[in-house]
Amino acid sequence: MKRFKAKFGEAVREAWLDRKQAILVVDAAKLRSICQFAREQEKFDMLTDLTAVDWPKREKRFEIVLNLYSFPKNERLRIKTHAADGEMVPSVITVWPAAGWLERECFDMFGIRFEGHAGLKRILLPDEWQGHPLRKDHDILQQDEAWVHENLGIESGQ
Amino acid sequence: MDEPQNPATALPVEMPIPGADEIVLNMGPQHPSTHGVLRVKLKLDGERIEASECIIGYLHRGVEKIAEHRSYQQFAPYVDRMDYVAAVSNGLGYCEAVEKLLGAEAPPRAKVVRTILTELQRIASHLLWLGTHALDIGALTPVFYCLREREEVLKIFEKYCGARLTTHAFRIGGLQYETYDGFEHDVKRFCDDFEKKVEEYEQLLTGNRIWVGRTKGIGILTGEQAIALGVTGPPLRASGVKWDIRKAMPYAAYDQYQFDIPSGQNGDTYDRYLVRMEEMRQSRRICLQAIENIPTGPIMAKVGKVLKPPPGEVYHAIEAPKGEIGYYVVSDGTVQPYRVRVRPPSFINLQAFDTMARGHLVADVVAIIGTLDIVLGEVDR
Amino acid sequence: MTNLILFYFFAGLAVLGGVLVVTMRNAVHSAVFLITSLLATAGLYLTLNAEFLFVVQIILYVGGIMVLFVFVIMLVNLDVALHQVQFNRQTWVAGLLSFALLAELLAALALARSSSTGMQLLPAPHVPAASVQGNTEQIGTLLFQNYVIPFEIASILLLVALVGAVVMGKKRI
Amino acid sequence: MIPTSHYVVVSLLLFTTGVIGVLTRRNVIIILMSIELILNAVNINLVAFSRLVGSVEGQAFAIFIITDAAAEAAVGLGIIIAFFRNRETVLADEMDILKW
Amino acid sequence: MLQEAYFILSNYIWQIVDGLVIVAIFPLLAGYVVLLERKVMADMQARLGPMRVGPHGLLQPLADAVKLMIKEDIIPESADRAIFWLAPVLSVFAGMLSFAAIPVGPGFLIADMNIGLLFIFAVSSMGIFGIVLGGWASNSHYSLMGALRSSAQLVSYEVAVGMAMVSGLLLAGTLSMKDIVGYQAHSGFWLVFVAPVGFVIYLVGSVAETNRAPFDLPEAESELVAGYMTEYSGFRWALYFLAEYSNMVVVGSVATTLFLGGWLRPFAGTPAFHFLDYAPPLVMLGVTGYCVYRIPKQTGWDQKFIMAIFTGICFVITVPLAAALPHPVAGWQAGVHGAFWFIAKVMAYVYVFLWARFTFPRYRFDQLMQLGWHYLIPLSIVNVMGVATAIVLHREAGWNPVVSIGVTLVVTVLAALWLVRAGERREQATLKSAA
Repeated sequence: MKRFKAKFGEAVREAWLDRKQAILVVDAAKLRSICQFAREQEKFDMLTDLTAVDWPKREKRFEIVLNLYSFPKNERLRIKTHAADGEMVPSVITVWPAAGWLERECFDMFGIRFEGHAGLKRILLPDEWQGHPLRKDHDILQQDEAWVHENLGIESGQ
Repeated sequence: MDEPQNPATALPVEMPIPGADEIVLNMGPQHPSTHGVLRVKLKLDGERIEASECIIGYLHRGVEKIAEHRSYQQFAPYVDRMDYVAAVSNGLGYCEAVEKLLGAEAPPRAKVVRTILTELQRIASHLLWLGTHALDIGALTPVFYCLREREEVLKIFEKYCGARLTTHAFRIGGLQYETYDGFEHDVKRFCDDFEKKVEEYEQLLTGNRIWVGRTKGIGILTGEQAIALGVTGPPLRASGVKWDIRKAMPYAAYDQYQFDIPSGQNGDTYDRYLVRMEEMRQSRRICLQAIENIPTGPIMAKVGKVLKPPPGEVYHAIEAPKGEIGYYVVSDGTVQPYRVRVRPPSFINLQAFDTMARGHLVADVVAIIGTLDIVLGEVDR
Repeated sequence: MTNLILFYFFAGLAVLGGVLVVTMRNAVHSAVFLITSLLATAGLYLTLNAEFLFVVQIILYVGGIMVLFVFVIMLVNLDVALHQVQFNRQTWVAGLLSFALLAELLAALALARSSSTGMQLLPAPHVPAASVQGNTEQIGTLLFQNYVIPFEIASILLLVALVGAVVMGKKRI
Repeated sequence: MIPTSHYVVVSLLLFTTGVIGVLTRRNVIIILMSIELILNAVNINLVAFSRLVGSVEGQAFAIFIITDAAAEAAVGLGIIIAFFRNRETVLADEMDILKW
Repeated sequence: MLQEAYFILSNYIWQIVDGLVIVAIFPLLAGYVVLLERKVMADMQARLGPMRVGPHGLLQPLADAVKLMIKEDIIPESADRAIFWLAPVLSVFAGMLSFAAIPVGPGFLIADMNIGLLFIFAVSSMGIFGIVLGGWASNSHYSLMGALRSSAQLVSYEVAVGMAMVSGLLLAGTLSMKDIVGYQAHSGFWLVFVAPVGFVIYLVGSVAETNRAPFDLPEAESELVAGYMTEYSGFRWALYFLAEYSNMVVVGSVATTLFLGGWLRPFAGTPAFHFLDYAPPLVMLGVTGYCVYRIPKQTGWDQKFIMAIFTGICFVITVPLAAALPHPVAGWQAGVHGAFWFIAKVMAYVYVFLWARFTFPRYRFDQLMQLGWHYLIPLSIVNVMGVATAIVLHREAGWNPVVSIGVTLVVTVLAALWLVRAGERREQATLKSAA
């Protein structure tokens, strides 16, 4: 972790341990080069998970969370970055191909756009669906009633 | 580690307009061998696959959104509905993640019982996989044998907690139910019988020329590709990466038991089959060891009736039958989780489908889907 | 009597099938009627006591060649093809010429029947049917003794055709 | 016993039909099928006359003709497939690849 | 006119009666093969199979037939209606027409053609059109692919099957089904002992020809849903099914006639085994006895009644078998006994089909083609040459038949082993190049 700090200086904003888990918060702009470093120098060769958390009250509401795992070290590392609504986040698909579907899911659920992802389209929801359901301002009962009516021919039950 | 040869394999395929010899075949979502509502679009040259695209989401229920509106305990039954053929494993992962968030730990007796049930669940899940996989490849009989043994496991679950499929067997902090009378006896009898049954399946399939011909060299995934694509579980081990969370980062009571991690060399469908067969044997071995000596004592840690974990976040992963199932839970100090993210093994393993299927024939698609052992409830959540 | 009924049935079917082959828009329908016509021809062979040829006709023509035809039609069948004009512009000329040919040949036949030399050519066969039974053994002996060289040439022709078809059909050799 | 002339007439009709097909159709596959009709008409004649003469040589020749038809169909259809792959048509009057 | 009709009737009355009996029995037999299949499958898979309709599901075929007949008949909108209608009929037609030349017993056949074997071969090759046209007419990808696969498969395996038949009829020296059995009766050997390789090739090839597992690629449910039958439903679907099972019975009958001695009893010429003549009535009597024993165990009077009817049927079959006992070699007695042995052999052959289906996984299409072209066809050619050599050695060079056959058999088997070795090496090479 210190090595990350040393290498990227200011771009690594915070680093701490929470319940024995290493967490790094980094600048979105430098995300890709940090990931490259993590994979090549620090041997975090597997991207286990990529997801996001929505904090609507913060200035940059989305927190993108990458969970990494290193086979040689048997260690996990979490890299976080922040993005405002509509802001582009660099895609890590060139670093770990596994990010392909995970970033699509993030886009689907939160509306976060990833720069450099060629096929960024909805994955779990239908292509024409309106809204991003995992945002906090999206109510649990809310759904795209127009879509349901049009494509399924039924009135939405909600 | 090398740069994976073709990073674009993970990208969705753009389907060009087919030429004279190319047709686009749509498989599913209503197809006998897509294991649910998976839809695969195949671009074919004759019967050879040039590109493929999985279209998923037909079973999306918004589990992660539901989690934000339930209390920690209320959400526990929902995780059973994701991978509905391995509900116990899902439950274990979630309970341990929340326990980690609370800073609590289940008592030893609970841990051992959890281990036994999870391993039984692994056997049941692999049995279902074996049966359906064999059925996909055209062997009609193994599925009935497999379901016969799976029934025994489900009976144990039923006796333990009253449910067979979506069990909700564990609670955050330990167990709700004490084991029933004769639990050890049932598990022991099952394990004793099971040895011979695995032999029986192997006799039907392992040496069978047609089976070998259909599975060897099909859907090859090298170790590098598997790691780059985030593939976990038996497919990763069959690619030669000897890695299992039960050994790498032990949870529950796994550090107390002896077992081996099977692994393959070629990373083809046949190796994945062998790895899963061996895993069933190892699970049986763990069960036998655990049943010998279940510690006595309480089954529930003191976690209180209302769970209010301190703010923070935790990622906890366990080795589910399909691969690494991880829970990323964020707490804001209230009774409801702020965010629950599930890392579904089937979803990420399915991403490797395109890499595995290219250049094979249509008939191999079903073998590859089968060997990935996906459950659509988990892919779509 | 029975023979005559059978003959008219098969002959009518063969000709009707032939006409429909030529007139159908859809190539698959054409193929189905060609099969009908070929089967009817096989029936005609039966009335001629050529049993072996009857079987050969069905196995080779119907079971072999026509399967090939249907196979290819399915491979190249485009929906577009159905909406295209199926007949070229020389229909009338072709029809006229063909009917002229038909009339000519029929006239020749009629002449042959009426003329004295023709009577020897085309009477009802005087040889009793039983002795000319289209016997498998007879044909076999003939093919493998008198006609063994043509037979071998035919097999080489088939081999050449096989290789040629493979070369034509294969995308990359 | 059916007179040989009956068979000759049937054969004539089939032959003419086949000729009309060859001359008027645009689809090469149907042209090939019409050729099969013509060959068939010839076969009927051969077999009928073989009965008339009282030997099976005509039948032997009919077998040769069927063999020939098989060879012709195989090569012809092979050409059609190859052509279809390049030009996506099976129409005879569009097969003008020589003047291309 | 009337006279002629009378002449036909008086001359062909027995053929007509035989024909009616055979045409009535074989579809029923096909229906009961379905029941047999389900029962055998259930037995192999540790379950019971149909048990509800009639005692032990004995009326299941009838119930299925009724159900399929009154089901809604769906024709897809974009299908070619005429051909969609024609295709299954063609299939059944081809299957049924083959029965015309099958000798169930001495004198118990519809037509004794001197080209009987070729006739069956020709007619069953017409069955392809039912499948191909049906697949095309459905206008669906799965159906078309099933149809194309099926035609390619049938054409490929027809060569091997034809060659296997040739090895049999070279020995018998005739194409007439009746005379083939006659030859086996005369020589005292079933042809399976003389040309075992031919029989094995025929067995494998006939499984492929009837589209049965492990060669059921055209209707592989895990890949092509149901292949050419995907869009069919109700009665048309039933026709396809009937055609498939009739074809099984037909290939079973051909194999029985050609290789397994047709209607002949095992050891037909050996006096020491004449006690086997008592087997048919005793077996049927045993079945009857078992049925009687089961009657009281049925639940409900209706089930008991049906069981009693079946007991009666078994007994009615037993009576002529027993009545034929004193002289079971000629006349109607031989016909009845011959029919028993014939059907028993056909059923044994069909059982092998079922056995294979529930044991083996399915081949992939390229593997299937490889098996046909790389193994079966070369082997069948070697086999034909071997049998021909044996005949020449015996008839021209005057060798002992056992020696000549033994020598050529060894050569053929060696060729087979060499083929398998070469194939394995080729597979290894492709595996290596793939990896």
